[in-house]
Amino acid sequence: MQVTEYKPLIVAFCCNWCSYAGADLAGNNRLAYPADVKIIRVPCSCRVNPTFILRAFQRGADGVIICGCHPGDCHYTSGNYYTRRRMATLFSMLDFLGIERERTRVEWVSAAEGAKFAATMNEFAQKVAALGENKRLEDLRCKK
Amino acid sequence: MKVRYFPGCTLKNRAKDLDTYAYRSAEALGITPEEIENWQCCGGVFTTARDEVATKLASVRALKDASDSNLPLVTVCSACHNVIKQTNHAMQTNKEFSDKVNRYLEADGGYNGEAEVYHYLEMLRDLVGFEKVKERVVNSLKGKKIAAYYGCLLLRPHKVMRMDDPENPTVMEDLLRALGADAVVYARRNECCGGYISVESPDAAKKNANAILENAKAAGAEMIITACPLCKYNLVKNGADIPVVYFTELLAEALGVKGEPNET
Amino acid sequence: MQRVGVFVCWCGSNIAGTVDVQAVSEALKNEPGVVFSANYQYMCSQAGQEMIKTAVKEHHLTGIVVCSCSPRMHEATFRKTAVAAGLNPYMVEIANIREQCSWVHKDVTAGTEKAIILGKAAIAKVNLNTPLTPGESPVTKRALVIGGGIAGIQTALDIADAGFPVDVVEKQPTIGGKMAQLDKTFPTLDCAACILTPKMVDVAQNDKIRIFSYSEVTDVRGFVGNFDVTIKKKARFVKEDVCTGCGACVEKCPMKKIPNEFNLGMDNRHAIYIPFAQAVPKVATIDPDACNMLKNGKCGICSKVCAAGAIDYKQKDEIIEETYGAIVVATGFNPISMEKFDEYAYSQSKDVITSLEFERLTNAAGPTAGMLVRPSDGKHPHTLVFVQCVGSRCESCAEKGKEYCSKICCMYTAKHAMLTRDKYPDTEVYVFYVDVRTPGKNFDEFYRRAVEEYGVKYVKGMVGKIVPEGDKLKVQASDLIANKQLHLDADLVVLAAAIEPDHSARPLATMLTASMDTNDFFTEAHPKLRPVESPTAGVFLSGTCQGPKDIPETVSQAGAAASKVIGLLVKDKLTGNPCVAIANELTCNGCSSCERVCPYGAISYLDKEFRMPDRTTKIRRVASVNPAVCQGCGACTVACPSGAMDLNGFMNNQIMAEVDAICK
Amino acid sequence: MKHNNDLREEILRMSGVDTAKCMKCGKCSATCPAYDEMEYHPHQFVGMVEIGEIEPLLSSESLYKCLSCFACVDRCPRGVAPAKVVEAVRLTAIRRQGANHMTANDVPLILETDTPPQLLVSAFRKYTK
Repeated sequence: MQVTEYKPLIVAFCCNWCSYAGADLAGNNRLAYPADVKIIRVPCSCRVNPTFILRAFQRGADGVIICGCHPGDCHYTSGNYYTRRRMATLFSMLDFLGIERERTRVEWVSAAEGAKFAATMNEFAQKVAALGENKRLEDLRCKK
Repeated sequence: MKVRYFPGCTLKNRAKDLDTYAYRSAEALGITPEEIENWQCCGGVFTTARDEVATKLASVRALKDASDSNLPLVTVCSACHNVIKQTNHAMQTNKEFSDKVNRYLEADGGYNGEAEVYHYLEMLRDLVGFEKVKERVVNSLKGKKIAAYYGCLLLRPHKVMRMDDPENPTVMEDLLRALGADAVVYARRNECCGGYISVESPDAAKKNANAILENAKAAGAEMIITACPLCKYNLVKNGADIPVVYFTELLAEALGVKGEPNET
Repeated sequence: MQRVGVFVCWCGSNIAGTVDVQAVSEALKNEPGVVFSANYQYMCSQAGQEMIKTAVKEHHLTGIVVCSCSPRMHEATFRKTAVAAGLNPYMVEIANIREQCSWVHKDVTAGTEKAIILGKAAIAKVNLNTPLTPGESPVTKRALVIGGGIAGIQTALDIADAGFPVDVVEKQPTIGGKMAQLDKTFPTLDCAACILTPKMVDVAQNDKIRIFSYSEVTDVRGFVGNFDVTIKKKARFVKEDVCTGCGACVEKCPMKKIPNEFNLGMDNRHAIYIPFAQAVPKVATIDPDACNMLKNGKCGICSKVCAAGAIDYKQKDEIIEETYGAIVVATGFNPISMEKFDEYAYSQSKDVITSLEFERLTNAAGPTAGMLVRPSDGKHPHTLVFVQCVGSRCESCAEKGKEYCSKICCMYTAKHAMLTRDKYPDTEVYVFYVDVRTPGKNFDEFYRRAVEEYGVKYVKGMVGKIVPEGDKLKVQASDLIANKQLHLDADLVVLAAAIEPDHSARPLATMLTASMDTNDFFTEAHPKLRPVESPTAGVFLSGTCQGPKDIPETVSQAGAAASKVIGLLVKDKLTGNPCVAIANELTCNGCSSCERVCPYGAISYLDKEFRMPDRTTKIRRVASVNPAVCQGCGACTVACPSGAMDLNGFMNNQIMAEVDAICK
Repeated sequence: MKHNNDLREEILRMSGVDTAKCMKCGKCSATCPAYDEMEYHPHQFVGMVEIGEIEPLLSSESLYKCLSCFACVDRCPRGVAPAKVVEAVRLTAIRRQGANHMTANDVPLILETDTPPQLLVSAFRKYTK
């Protein structure tokens, strides 16, 4: 019997100024992380609407991570503070709905932290993979 | 307050002074040291090889005892302190090692580095406070020029020991000042005296010990204090012409609890 | 739905090495809206861009997806291509299949699969793109330079030379910075003061330049073209415009045992002081922590002796608010503290000094009038030991020191060693080094002269321990070439301390929303192609705040930053970013949620008349975004409870389409 | 020159040291209090293990001269920990030979009335299996 390795699907929202640049730096330095991670560029982490995350989980994402500038370093001065508060609320609601805490995360990655970006993605992907497939919010109505 | 106390092999014979005066001073400062029952020798040195297990078990037993009794573990001898702190750090950070140890010990609940380890000097600084020590002094050492000798084991490796600045330590100087003495600062106070190599190359140990003594004397020291029986042995054996005493003896004297001397 | 063209770049082997580009362009051919798909070796090249233009014309494309390197690299390039092909520049989307795919994945199957998905997401997004037109905003034709060292001075002079007004903010009582403290400069050995002080005078005399000395930037708001900056001018208790700098007050001040910062504490100054003879502005400053009059009202001598009547004990901090079109950061560096390196006995002996202290000790205007003597006993030193790399090139987890090379130490140490041997031929001079790094014009020749002509003894190895004993410093070191441990009795030891960014840089970066690296050096917009610009538009970098540099490099960068500022200030209008928030007036209920989260105050409310379905009219309060002020963060889009707020370029349906494309 | 990669890997594993981090500044040897006793010095232990030239170290008396005082560990700018390399080589020698550098028979020769037990315990732990 052939066993195919389970590959999680991970969506990463990265702010344009810090984390997206951090991801680029990880690339410049050839720091590997799993191809399961797909990045969506947003101007600021505070642009991430909770509905984007719900939609991702509904369509079978196994983990969602939001990366922004470090507190105090937001390009828009305060966007990441909104993110922090909004996501704390959202994640606890998701937890209540059965989306484990380990499947969601907010991480601060600066433009200079390529190594941190790769390490974060490796660790997050590993944790999500350990949880297995997300069935809880997978809603067939969202699929074509 | 109570603490668990690990004396170590040498404190029960050649270094009784270190032990006795540690007890008496602690009690005078409101600390009750409870000696761990059936403690075993720490082994004298921490083997840094990550795959060495057997040589570190005695330390884990002492740590487990302290952790079970929910009390800080206090040691006085520099070597015991070094071995026990390094072992505790390995239990906290090296999973492979702690798994092996726990399988071997089969202790209830296992042990993963929960105990807090204090050197007696750290206990004075962090649990008692030098201000309080100062208040309790009855025989001030005013006018005495005393040099603290740290040696190697007390401070290094700094990442694990976290006791003081490894290049510019102050804990013993602060104690000396609390006791009223003039602390003599000299550069070789954190250089190795030659340690156990005095078995293998006595001449090398002599050279190191002399350099330390000369440096302390040049800085004006009239007396040297230490926390390590081996340091004291090396310094005295290699011709110290100023007194070398354990810091606990000086502490007991200042606190007025020195009492009768030991017979050795 | 657009008519989309997909262009997959190989980037030589950078992408094609790990991603099957042919498979990607094939797979994307059948995506919704795609009418053309191709791949090419270098999409950003002239030929690649021509290929895009031709395809737009031939296939009547309305949207372009380029699967290539990061949009941070070439988005602007491909937008220009789109314009050249007659499209709106915002009809271009980039799928980042290099930095975020081929470079981080090793497996071709996984890499190709991911590249296809990223391409699909970009196609899904571009299908929903709409043409955008940027707004315009005015430019305030005035620049701010923060820091008055050689970097700030040069930048200010160059900007002023082009005819624009410049303000220089310096936190010390005088401009001049570190260079003013130096004795000679390598590799030409010209005197630092001789080349710096005329520039300081130029700054003072230039009618386009205002100097705010003894001042700090406390707040920055706004954005490129219009930064609203608050500057705190600290009370110096001397009226700057009245003081003549005669120094009578300094002579008579009874408080004369205050460690002199300018000489790094190696001598004393008075409570009222002028840092050095050529200070600019040359006015006195009262140190409020040392002055008896200010502390307890007893004294007042300086006021009595001041013929000009410049002393004002009641002076208060002054707050200045000014608008600037551009800001240049030139906050400079400091040597790191030697506190954690006491194996070198810096805290134990006065005769162990840092290189900057050595500069003062050999400077004719320094505490010893240029006589090289031991700080402890004033005796002439015979054996000198220089230790390089103290705190530089330390591993990050070593808990002391810095990971980077401080760059300037090798050369200034060679200079110190050479000058010592030149002036005092009776000395023996040792330099302990890990590597001698001399990449620069005439640098290696300079170092070799120190060895060959001046007899400086360079030893490959480090010093391990310094023991002060008697009046000697016992130096224990290794000579790796001879494979020996050396024991030297030195009279003076000089530590080449690593340099670090000034501590004021971090809070400033936060105010400017300019990013920093892990060492607190400011980050460039691009390390190679935009080295003097910060990623934040309108903020430029000059000197060591960006990384270790020597004087010639600093001056070149200062000029480069100035030219960037001039390029900005000559424009009357700036093209803005069209990716701003838009309010849907039909669904907005006027609740003010968006207004509360907007960091720029870009949202206001209008009372607008609406025709209702029943043909009546109704006045409703609706949000309105000022596109010139909005910076496009998108905070409002999430805060809006009715979904009326959206963000151009990153619309809700666009991001949702990307999510859908990725999660299939 | 014989390069022993397996042995090199084993020593790196035992010591937990990454010898490639060494920038060859020599601060370990500059700070070593047992330098004069050693045939191979701390920086050479690091350098020779890095290139797999371990046999000469295994048979050198230098193994028994290191004081484990950790001065080289704390002062190394690169976090290399030469003392841990020396210890790993020493243990390899002792484990491999099955021969101890010191035996109980040696004790009476060195024992004096004031010898602290700590000295004997440490020496035995360092020098025997």
